[in-house]
Amino acid sequence: MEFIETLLNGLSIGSTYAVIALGYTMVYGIAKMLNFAHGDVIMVGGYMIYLTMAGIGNPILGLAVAVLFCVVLGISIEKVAYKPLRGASPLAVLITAIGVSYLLQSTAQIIFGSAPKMVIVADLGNLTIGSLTVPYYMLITLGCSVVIMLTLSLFVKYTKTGRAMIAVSEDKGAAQLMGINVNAIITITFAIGSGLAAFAGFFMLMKSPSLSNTLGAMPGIKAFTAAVIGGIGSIPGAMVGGILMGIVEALSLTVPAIAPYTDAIEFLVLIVILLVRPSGILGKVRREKV
Amino acid sequence: MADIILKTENLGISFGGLKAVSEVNLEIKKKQLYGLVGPNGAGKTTIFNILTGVYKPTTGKVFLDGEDITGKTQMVINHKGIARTFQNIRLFNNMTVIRNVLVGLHDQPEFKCSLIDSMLRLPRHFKVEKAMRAKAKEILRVVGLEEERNFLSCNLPYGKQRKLEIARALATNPKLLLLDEPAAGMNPNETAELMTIVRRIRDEFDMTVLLIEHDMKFVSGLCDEVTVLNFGTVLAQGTAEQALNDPEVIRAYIGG
Amino acid sequence: MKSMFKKALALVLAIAMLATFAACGGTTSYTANNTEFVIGVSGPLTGAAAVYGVAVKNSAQMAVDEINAAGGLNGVKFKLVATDDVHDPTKVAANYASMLEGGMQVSLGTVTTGPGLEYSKLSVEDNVFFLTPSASGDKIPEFDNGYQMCFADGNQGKVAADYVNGLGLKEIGVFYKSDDPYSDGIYKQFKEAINADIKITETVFTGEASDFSTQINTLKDCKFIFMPIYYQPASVFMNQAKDIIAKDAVYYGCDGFDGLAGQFDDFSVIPQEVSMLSHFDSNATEGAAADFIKKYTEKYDAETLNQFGASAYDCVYAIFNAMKAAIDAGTEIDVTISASDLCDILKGQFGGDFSYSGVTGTDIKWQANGYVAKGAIKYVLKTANEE
Amino acid sequence: MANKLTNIKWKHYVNYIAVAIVTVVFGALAFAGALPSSALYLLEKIAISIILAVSLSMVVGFLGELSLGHAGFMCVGAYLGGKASVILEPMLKGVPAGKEIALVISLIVGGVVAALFGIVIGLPALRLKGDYLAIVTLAFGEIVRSVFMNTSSESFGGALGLSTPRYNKSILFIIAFVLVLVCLAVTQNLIRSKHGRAITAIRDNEIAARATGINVTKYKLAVFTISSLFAGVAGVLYSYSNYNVQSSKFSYNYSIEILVMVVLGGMGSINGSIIAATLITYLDNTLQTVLTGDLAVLQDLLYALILIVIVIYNNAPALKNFRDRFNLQSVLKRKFDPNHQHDDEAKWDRVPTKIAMNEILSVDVQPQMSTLDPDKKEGV
Repeated sequence: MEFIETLLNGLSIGSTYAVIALGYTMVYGIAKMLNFAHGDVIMVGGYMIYLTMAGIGNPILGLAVAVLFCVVLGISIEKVAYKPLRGASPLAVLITAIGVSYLLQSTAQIIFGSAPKMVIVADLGNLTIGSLTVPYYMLITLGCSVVIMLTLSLFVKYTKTGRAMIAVSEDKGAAQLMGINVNAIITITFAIGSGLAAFAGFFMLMKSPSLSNTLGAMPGIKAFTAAVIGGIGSIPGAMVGGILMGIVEALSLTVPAIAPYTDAIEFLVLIVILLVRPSGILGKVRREKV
Repeated sequence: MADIILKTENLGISFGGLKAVSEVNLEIKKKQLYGLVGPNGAGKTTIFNILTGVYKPTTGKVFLDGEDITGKTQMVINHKGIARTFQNIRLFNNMTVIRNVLVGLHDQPEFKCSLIDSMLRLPRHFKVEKAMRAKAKEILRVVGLEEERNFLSCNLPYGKQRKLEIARALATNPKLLLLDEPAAGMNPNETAELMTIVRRIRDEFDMTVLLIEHDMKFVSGLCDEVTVLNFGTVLAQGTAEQALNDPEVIRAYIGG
Repeated sequence: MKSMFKKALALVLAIAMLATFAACGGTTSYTANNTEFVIGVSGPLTGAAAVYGVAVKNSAQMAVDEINAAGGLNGVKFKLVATDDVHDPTKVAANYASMLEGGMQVSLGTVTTGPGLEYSKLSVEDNVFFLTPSASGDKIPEFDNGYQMCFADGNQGKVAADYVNGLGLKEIGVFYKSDDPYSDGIYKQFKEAINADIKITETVFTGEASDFSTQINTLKDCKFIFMPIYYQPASVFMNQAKDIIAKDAVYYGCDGFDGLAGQFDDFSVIPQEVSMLSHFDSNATEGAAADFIKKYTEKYDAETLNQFGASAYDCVYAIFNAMKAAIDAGTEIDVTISASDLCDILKGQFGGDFSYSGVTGTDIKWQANGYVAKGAIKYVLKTANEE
Repeated sequence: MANKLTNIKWKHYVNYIAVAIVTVVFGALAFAGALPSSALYLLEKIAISIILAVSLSMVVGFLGELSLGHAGFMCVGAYLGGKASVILEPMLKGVPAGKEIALVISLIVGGVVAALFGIVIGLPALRLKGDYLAIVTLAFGEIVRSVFMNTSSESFGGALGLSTPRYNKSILFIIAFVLVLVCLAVTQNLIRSKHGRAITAIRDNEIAARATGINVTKYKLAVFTISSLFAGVAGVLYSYSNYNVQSSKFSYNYSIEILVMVVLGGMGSINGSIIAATLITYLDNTLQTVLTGDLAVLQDLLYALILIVIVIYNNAPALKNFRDRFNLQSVLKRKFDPNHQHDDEAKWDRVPTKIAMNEILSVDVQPQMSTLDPDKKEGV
């Protein structure tokens, strides 16, 4: 029973990672950049939930406000910080993203102070089946993540915008020639990624009510790791990678001898997987033409 | 038949079940100018990639000067004596012209100079560097790029970039030079000049040249022997005149 | 960067650097131009641990303001300089040097232990006195210029173990942060002093982790959980564990627990008993602690109220009282006194029979090794909910 | 003879001379007691940053591989070198120049062990590229940090960190700057040799480099090894400039800070790395010591804004004309011909091709077979 509980816990941690990783993967696939500020958008989403909860007290409304705000934020970051650098060296964009990450963190501290906030989103209790105890938030996280992933997959596969996204990610120039508004597609991608980050913030606060300006930093890196494990640029890959990371994390935390090394183990998994499959589990290998 | 420099036996490769090349047998003699022709998708560049070690063949063997070099790495094959140019030009764009050639000279035994020699700036470093530059200029002279030696290679016009690729390949002192569409994108004047250069290379360096080309005038005017490929298999082999006039070949090209 | 742009920048930089260096000549007295007594402190004002640094900065400032409003020390006012070390030991040397060169005469050391280890060794070179409010590492007062206002970790671990030994339990759970010197330090001593026949279920976390479901699952059958950690992760743990861990279990922590109640709108959502061994309770309703809490919350954000601040408030007053006591005893303390001279005076006081009563205890004295000697009280923050 | 003198390319030695002058001037000031401790600490930090930035620029700027784990190598050097000094100093007590011997041995130990780790992490570099390699190096750094964090207090100090002896602060920075010179000498001699050409050839076009017979494996490993050797040396210096080595310092954030120095300095420009490292370290230090108390929260904000503005100003394609107009170089050299380069002045800074992997967004669960039709669409 304990093992199943751990596994479920891993699944719910993992699906949160997966939702964050989706943001990384989509932005990576389309804008070809590592958006290091993605984790901090989660944090901003968290603060929006906190503000709404403090004002109105409705978590669902909080989530809606957070999603809206993050979408606007994501679009603005893209327009102000990344768009001027389109066509410049990818490293320059990477450094700007890091700058944006610092900027968001310090702005949050200036506005909300240094003390971590306690945001109890909802007190849901546990589901007990026999000797199995599962907190409801885990089930909600899992359920929502599955719905998000399915919607996103369907969206990318079957809508016009989604197909345009794939086209842009394949070849920006050719897509432009085919009449696709590349700038608009990139903006939409950032909007979707940032909206997902707000969802991730919601899941994280449901699980653990502590909110500070570094909320998104480590989960951001881990989700990026998950995206790479799954094969960056691949939507199912982000899900597989995220869930794998979550389960590894939950399992290693239950063994006292290796628990302090949990982060190290997760990163080790990454290295091993990349050595076996250099472009991740579901990543496409693109051979350079000779 | 004693002077066969390159021989392939039953060469074949398949990608995920798709046979890209199969049962290709080539025999290239020393100092020969050998042409490889065929329509798009016939597997010519794939054969180059196999010969230079980019791909490992699924079947068959490659012999260079009697030595089996099948499945060796690109570096080893280059050291054994095969150098190539690329269809889509691959120069070191951020380097000057002469540097591109100097990179080609890098592994020549007479320019041996260890990491330690260089890091400690031992006399050997300076000696080797001087000798390499002299040699590089010499090679650039052969292809006619001496004047442009201090230009950034990405700023050269297209035709000259192709010549620079040849110069860089020559610098590795190969026994066999593979040229992948050397005349592509050149005007008739340049093509004619290129033909002279290729001949000069053969004569001055005692070189064997295997080239892929679509320009039939170029092929028939230059090559001693030609192999025509279609769908990865050999369609015809022989002198340029024989092979190119083969009815099968004409059908493959015109699509009859 | 364009190379000329770079060269121009480099030139500007070189001039700026030379100007910086020239501005403060080498061996001259840094305190010669002081018009106030300068107290320095280095703490995490930004970053993940910022809440502790901010509490110290605010409270010390409050004490300084009060002292100044009351006329200072024989008319001489005090000034507080708080530098930010982001809980990173590497930043301490620069902070320390810049404060010293800015005229610092006495200091509160650092807020946290990691940077404090650096600080104590730097300050002994120049003989600068420090009384740290909250750097609780056992090695912080290693040299004779350093004193603590908080309990040393090892001490806390030992006292906690003694308490647990007296309870007659057979099995306890432990939840600690293995990469935190505070938590690690307390737990190591605790483990050494605990009766060998008590079975310990150990769980750990590291870094900025904020999800403890796995650890909670491991601990769910424990009736007594020792948590030598800070209140922030503790509150997360308790909130997550409230329905999983038995309702009659007891959470027992050290002074890091202080501030827990403030994390919850309603502390009674946690059904279990929560108690701590500490020198300050930020929910105190009477005595000096209550006065301090009132003053603090009037002036600053109540979210940053915790024992770090209370301790810092006491530190400033303790230093002030000690200086005053020295003057009363006939020692002359000029406003331009050098840090080293003042250190010798204060060492005489704190190493002697000087005692202080304040927010975090009464009749506080210091041992020769710099550790504080004051009463630790078991505060029951919250009793178990009635079923 | 006169001819020989004019043959020396003074340009190549400018940075040695600059660093040497800085060392001598500040060294003299320090001996005269005219430098306050804050300046000494800052100089130590600057020297360490320069070594880190120059060594990282070998990997990022010249080999063209993105590494986010440089702090990991530094961590190895700091712990191993620090431990060596902890063990050696008591042993060498009473021996003449015992402290100096301990320092030299620690430097060697820290550097060599870090170099060994460099080889280990260089191996995946043979297989992985671009961002994949970046995340592997990041992972490596985090693993190293986590391992040292959880050591026992007897071995490497665990959470409390390793107590190390601090070296005399008025001398340490001179040693550090001498090591900067060594690092510069090794790096530049390597880069300005045939081996450096081979390394930049790998960066510019790896496939062509292989086909030209360059031993890509050897050079990648060599660059990673030398780069991590110097990161290790910087780590040992770090341990000597602090009383405590704590692994929390060596997180990926620190690796990124070093990367920022390299990128701002201009890819493949060693002088740029030196200047950017100095500038950023100075800026960091100034923000930290000037913005005290309530203003401390502005540090990161200012740093972030400065970073974003500089990067956008330097790199935005839209600002190119503006930049060119205000580029002093082009004003001074009116006859400047971008086509014609002197042999050793190739523009390193419009570089790399390898940093981005061209991944596409995919929704298919089935991965594409890696070997499928590399040849199909090709014009043969």
